[in-house]
Amino acid sequence: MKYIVIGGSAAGLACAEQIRREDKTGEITVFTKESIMPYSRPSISYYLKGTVKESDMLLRRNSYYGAEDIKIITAAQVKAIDRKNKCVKAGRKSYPYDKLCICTGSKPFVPPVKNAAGKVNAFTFLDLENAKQIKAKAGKNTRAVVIGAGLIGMKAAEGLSKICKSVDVVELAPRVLPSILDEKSAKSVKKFLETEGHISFHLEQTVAEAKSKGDVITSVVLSSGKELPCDLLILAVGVRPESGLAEKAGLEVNRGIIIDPATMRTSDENIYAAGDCTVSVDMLDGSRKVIALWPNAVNQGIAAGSQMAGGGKTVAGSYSVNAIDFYGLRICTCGLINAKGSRYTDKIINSGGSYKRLIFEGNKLVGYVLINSSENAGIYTSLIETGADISALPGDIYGTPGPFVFAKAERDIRMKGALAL
Amino acid sequence: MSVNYIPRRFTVVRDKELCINCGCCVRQCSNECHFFGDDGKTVFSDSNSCVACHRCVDLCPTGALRIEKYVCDYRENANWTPQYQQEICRQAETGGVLLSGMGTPKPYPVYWDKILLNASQVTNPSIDPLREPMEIRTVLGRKPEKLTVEKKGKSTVDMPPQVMLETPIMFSAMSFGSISLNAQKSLAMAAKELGTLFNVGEGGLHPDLKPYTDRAIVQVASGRFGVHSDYLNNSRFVEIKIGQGAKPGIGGHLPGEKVSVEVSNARMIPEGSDAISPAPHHDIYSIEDFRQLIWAIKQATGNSKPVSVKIAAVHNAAAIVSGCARAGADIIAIDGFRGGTGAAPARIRDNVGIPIELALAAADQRLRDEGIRSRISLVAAGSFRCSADIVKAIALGADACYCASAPLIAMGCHMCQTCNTGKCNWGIATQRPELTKRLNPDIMYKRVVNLINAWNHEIKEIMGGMGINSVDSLRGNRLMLRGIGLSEKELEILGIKHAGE
Amino acid sequence: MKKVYAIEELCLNCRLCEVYCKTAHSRSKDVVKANKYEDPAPVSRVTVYGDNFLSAALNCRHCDDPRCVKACITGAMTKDKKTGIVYVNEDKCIGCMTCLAVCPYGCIKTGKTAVKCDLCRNEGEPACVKNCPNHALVYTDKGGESK
Amino acid sequence: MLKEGQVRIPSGCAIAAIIDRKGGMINGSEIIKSIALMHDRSNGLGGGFAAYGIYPEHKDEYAFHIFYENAQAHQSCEDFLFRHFNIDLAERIPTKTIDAISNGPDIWRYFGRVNRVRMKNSRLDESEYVVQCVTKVNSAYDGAYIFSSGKNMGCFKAVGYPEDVGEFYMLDKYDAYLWTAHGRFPTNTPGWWGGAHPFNILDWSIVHNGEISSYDANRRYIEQFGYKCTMQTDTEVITYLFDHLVRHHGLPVNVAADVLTAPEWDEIDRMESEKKEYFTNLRAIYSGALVNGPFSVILGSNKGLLAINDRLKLRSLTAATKGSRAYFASEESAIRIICPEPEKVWSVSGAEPVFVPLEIDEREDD
Repeated sequence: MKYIVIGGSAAGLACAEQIRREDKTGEITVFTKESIMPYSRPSISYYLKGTVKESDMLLRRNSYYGAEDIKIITAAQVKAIDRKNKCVKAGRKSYPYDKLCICTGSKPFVPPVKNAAGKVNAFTFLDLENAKQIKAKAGKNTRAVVIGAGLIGMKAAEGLSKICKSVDVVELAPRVLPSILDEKSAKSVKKFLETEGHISFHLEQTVAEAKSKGDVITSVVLSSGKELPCDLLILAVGVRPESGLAEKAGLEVNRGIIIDPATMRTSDENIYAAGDCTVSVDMLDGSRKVIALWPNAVNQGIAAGSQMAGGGKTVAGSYSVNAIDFYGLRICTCGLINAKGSRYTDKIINSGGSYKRLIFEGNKLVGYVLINSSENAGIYTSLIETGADISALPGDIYGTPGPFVFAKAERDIRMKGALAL
Repeated sequence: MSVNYIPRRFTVVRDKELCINCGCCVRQCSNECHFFGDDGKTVFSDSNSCVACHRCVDLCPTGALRIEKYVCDYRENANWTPQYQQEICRQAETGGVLLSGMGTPKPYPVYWDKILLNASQVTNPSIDPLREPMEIRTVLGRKPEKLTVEKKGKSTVDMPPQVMLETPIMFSAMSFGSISLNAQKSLAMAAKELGTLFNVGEGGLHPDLKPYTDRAIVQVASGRFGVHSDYLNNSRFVEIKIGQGAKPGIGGHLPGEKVSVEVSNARMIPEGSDAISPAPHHDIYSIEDFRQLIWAIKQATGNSKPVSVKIAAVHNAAAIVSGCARAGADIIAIDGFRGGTGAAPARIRDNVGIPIELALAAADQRLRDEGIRSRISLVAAGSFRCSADIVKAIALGADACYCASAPLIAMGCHMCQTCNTGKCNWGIATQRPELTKRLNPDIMYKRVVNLINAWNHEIKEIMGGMGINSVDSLRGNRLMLRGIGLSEKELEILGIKHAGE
Repeated sequence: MKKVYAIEELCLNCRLCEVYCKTAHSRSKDVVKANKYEDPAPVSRVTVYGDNFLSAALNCRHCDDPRCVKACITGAMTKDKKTGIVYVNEDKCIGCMTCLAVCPYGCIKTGKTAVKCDLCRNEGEPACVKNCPNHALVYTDKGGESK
Repeated sequence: MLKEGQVRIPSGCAIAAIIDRKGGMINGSEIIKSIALMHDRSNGLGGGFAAYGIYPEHKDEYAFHIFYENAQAHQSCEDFLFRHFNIDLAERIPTKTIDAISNGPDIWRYFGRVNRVRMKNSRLDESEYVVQCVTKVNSAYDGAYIFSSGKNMGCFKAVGYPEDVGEFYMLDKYDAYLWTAHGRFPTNTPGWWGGAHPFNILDWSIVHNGEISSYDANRRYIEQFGYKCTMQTDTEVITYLFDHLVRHHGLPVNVAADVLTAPEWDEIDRMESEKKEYFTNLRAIYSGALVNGPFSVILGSNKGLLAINDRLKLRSLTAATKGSRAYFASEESAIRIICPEPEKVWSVSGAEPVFVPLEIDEREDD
């Protein structure tokens, strides 16, 4: 059996590992366009600020792949999938497969900024290469401008704030981290980031154009007309699924690759897809969306790998769960945090420097936003995932959740670590 | 708090350099001596309610706590001591009888400390208990006058029921109610492992103790709590409790708040009602009545068990013991006035009764004078602090000894003497679930077993030194004892010679 | 594998397990220094929940198929194949706490990085068990059934 | 200096005994020879013999051997004796003046039967009557001490080495079917003749080597039953125990021996049920009669001879047989000097009594 996995990040690696678990002899080849072995892309902001070494970013020790007999081909851009002949083309070679998994992840969405393209100090922020280039340019006199106050933009801003003179963040939306924060919490987070990180925000703004000297940007002009000096421009307004390869191969694609939500199979029975490049079904509201989050990618990769090797693992349901920190401010979110409508209620617990918002649909917890109150957030996550009836729980769930949230029988299961999830 | 004219007794000293504010003391003190400050992080102490039970001291991971005696001098007065003044103030405040727990703390003579033991030299080899058999097995029960045999090796005697103990140490009566079920369970488990008996006291038999009933002594006391046919038959032997050393002539009173569902079931009384043991048995106003009760119990148990009687050591204890023996008691326990209690009026505890040493010596001699000592078993109770006390008691004439305080100390008791408050931090003298669970029977029974095994070893060591290899030969062997600093009269009553004689 | 199980009927809420866990995972290994003076302060891997009436200490369940490992975005969280112990490599961990967000038992604690029970590195009885005054924590491979 | 009865004196000793099962007579010189060999085991502070079958012409009468320390004691004791017994013969026991024995009391013997009227009034059986009379004299008549009170037997004892005592009493003039002998090594030096061994009551005589550490337990046990341990010696208490068990409780001598040296509980627990019950009952009933500490005891009686050793075998005792004779001694050499080629020699083991019954019934004519 020949397995090919395109992409060596969360989903790709999980897929390859799962295949190996279920098929001890099959030939597994992982193509990654990166020039190094699979590493933690989310760590690049930490690399940027200097708290993580490159060697610590590797997801597995190099010797691991040999031991597991997983072949990783680095710097390998897969150009095409030949479904008819069941092979993929990379470089000048073509590699046959019996089962193929596409885990190509995301690509940055680059906003149309006048005069920014091709400039030497304008970067996207997605991979280590980006981070290395940025780090080479950034210095203590650097004035950086980040376009986008989403997760990637803010992580970039945080990283830069440690090494640059100033960081300005420009965001079209009226609040920071719009995908994970509601209005109220966003306000306090913004304030925190301003004081703690000395980041200047320019909300409800876009960068209209960049001014440059030669191929070096020197300043940007905002939609308000305000001009910000700029030695380094980061374009981080968001990502899109990298589904081009699938599309070219004639697989069903809309925003991302269309897959069966349980088995990860694409419209081709020998081709699977997993991770950020796919369209998931959110189990909490049934909506189809791209859930570009690590745990989801791993779960999908595992399911895809299992299916490819003839196993039975599936994804029971996808939902978003995300944790992130800025200057020690821990933000943890899960589920339908932007749920709207009368079906949903929420409860906000504010105390001191912490914020906790729990979102309910009837008696079920369907989402949470935790800021500096993420202790045992996983218990909430499990309540969301299992759709537990909150009203039946004997203990208080608004404080720090613990085993005593649950009745004795459930508690015994939990204390033994025997939850069937 | 209102002014009560009584200085506090102890000061909790917290070494701030060592205190890590872990709050263990805060959570462990049922008297609420320790508390978190307004910041919710820093721990402080309020010494006023400290009883010196040492729970906090013993659990403090850094040794940051120390309990000191609170020194507050009164004008010297050998008569009006601070204690009397304080007791007066307490009574002036409450108008009540002063209650206290455990045995009397008053400095009455402890004769064990005035008796020395003998050992062999030259003329008689001492015996090494690690090399030679050393027997401490003790058989309790009424004995026939003599053995009858068909021939050597074949007994024809009709033997009354006997109880075999693998150590002469038994655990004295402590009821479920006065102590926690976990404490009772620990003693039951220890008794089983040690081959001895525990005494359920007058609180009935909790169903959890069923596996240990062959190691249980069940009491029939004046309140008759929990007494029914099953209770009597689920035992090794039955003990009629006439009196208790710590409170001769006084009944018992378990306040309603300690009568939990479990306690009420075991005692067969309504939950939350006071459990009152009358001062006398209202069906025993004479020795004849007493004899009938013994007879009734023997009938109820099909003559399958010895019947014991426990009396407090009072002035004419010897004559009472003799009367009990003649009334049909197979085992007679004498409880000396230093014995412990869950709660007793302090005035009674500290003033009524006589020491076990004298009562035991007198009773043993009396029974011998009457030629009936070998027919019944004599059990001594009332404060045995170490194995040497046990050895001395046996040499004075006891068959076995009842111990309660020592195993309780093994389980954590620090003699703070506030058993009556029900707030025992060690989970012993309390029914509060959050406190009783502190006493894990699996740990505590082992500690009790260790303690008694240690004492057994010491008893064997002492016996070996005397050149004796069976406790039978120690029993009543008063020549192994010598008094030190005792008057002629005391020596006479104890039936021992003075050291040097 | 041998894991730590809590018996809530025996838990005293003294929280000494936390004190000794911190000590065992401190630099000084001294109970006072570890709990009072060390900076950064060591984080307890075990947490006592509840009050004096009902409490229990909980630490990592070292799941067979650990979610934290799957969710770890840096590869810092691993399950040792031989011992089954789930470790966090604190050099690799960036402290995003995704692991915490997916642990259904609430067994991952937040320090500078993610912090969790390592069963005291498999060196005999873990400190929490060793120092539990009431044997409310047992270290056993019998699935916590044995008391 | 306090004497026996006023103070308890532990002592070490030599013991020896000879019995002829068939009732054949043995001259006193033999037992003297045997005990003399163990000279070093005693220190000259006491020696004595018991001889059975020596008074055939008075075989149905009690033979009382009495020490008198003064004339007044002699007078009052004799008054007592004449009141309670019909005395046939009163005489000084013949002795020989030798240097080694001095400062002795006046030594008399009396042969007689009980005063039936007095006995009837006392409501005691005969043996109890005799015992109580003896006890009365020994505890209440200062200066008088009855040291032998059996029938057709007698004790002879004095302060001195046993061989000297034998010579003093001219024991080569006596023939007996059972001899016991004792050489004493008290660790105190009261030098009182009454304190020498054997100890006797009725037909029981005991020689004993050792020190029983259970002494006071045994004393206080036996004193419940009317005995008075006036001598405070081990020998006395062992004698009383046997007397009590055999005479009062009707136990066979070997059962009485089991009481004194009962097996360990560990051993009992392993026995088959009948034996287990026997020993369990025995130990439960007679815990106060268990004798503890190092001792070897030879008990003489008109039923035979019983030799016992303590439970741990802390004292030496050797036995031998030849023909109808059995020999016992603290040391084997003391047997071989009078019986150079025994048929069988063995060491009496701990807690396993050796009983040599007399095969003629001494009381046939009673």
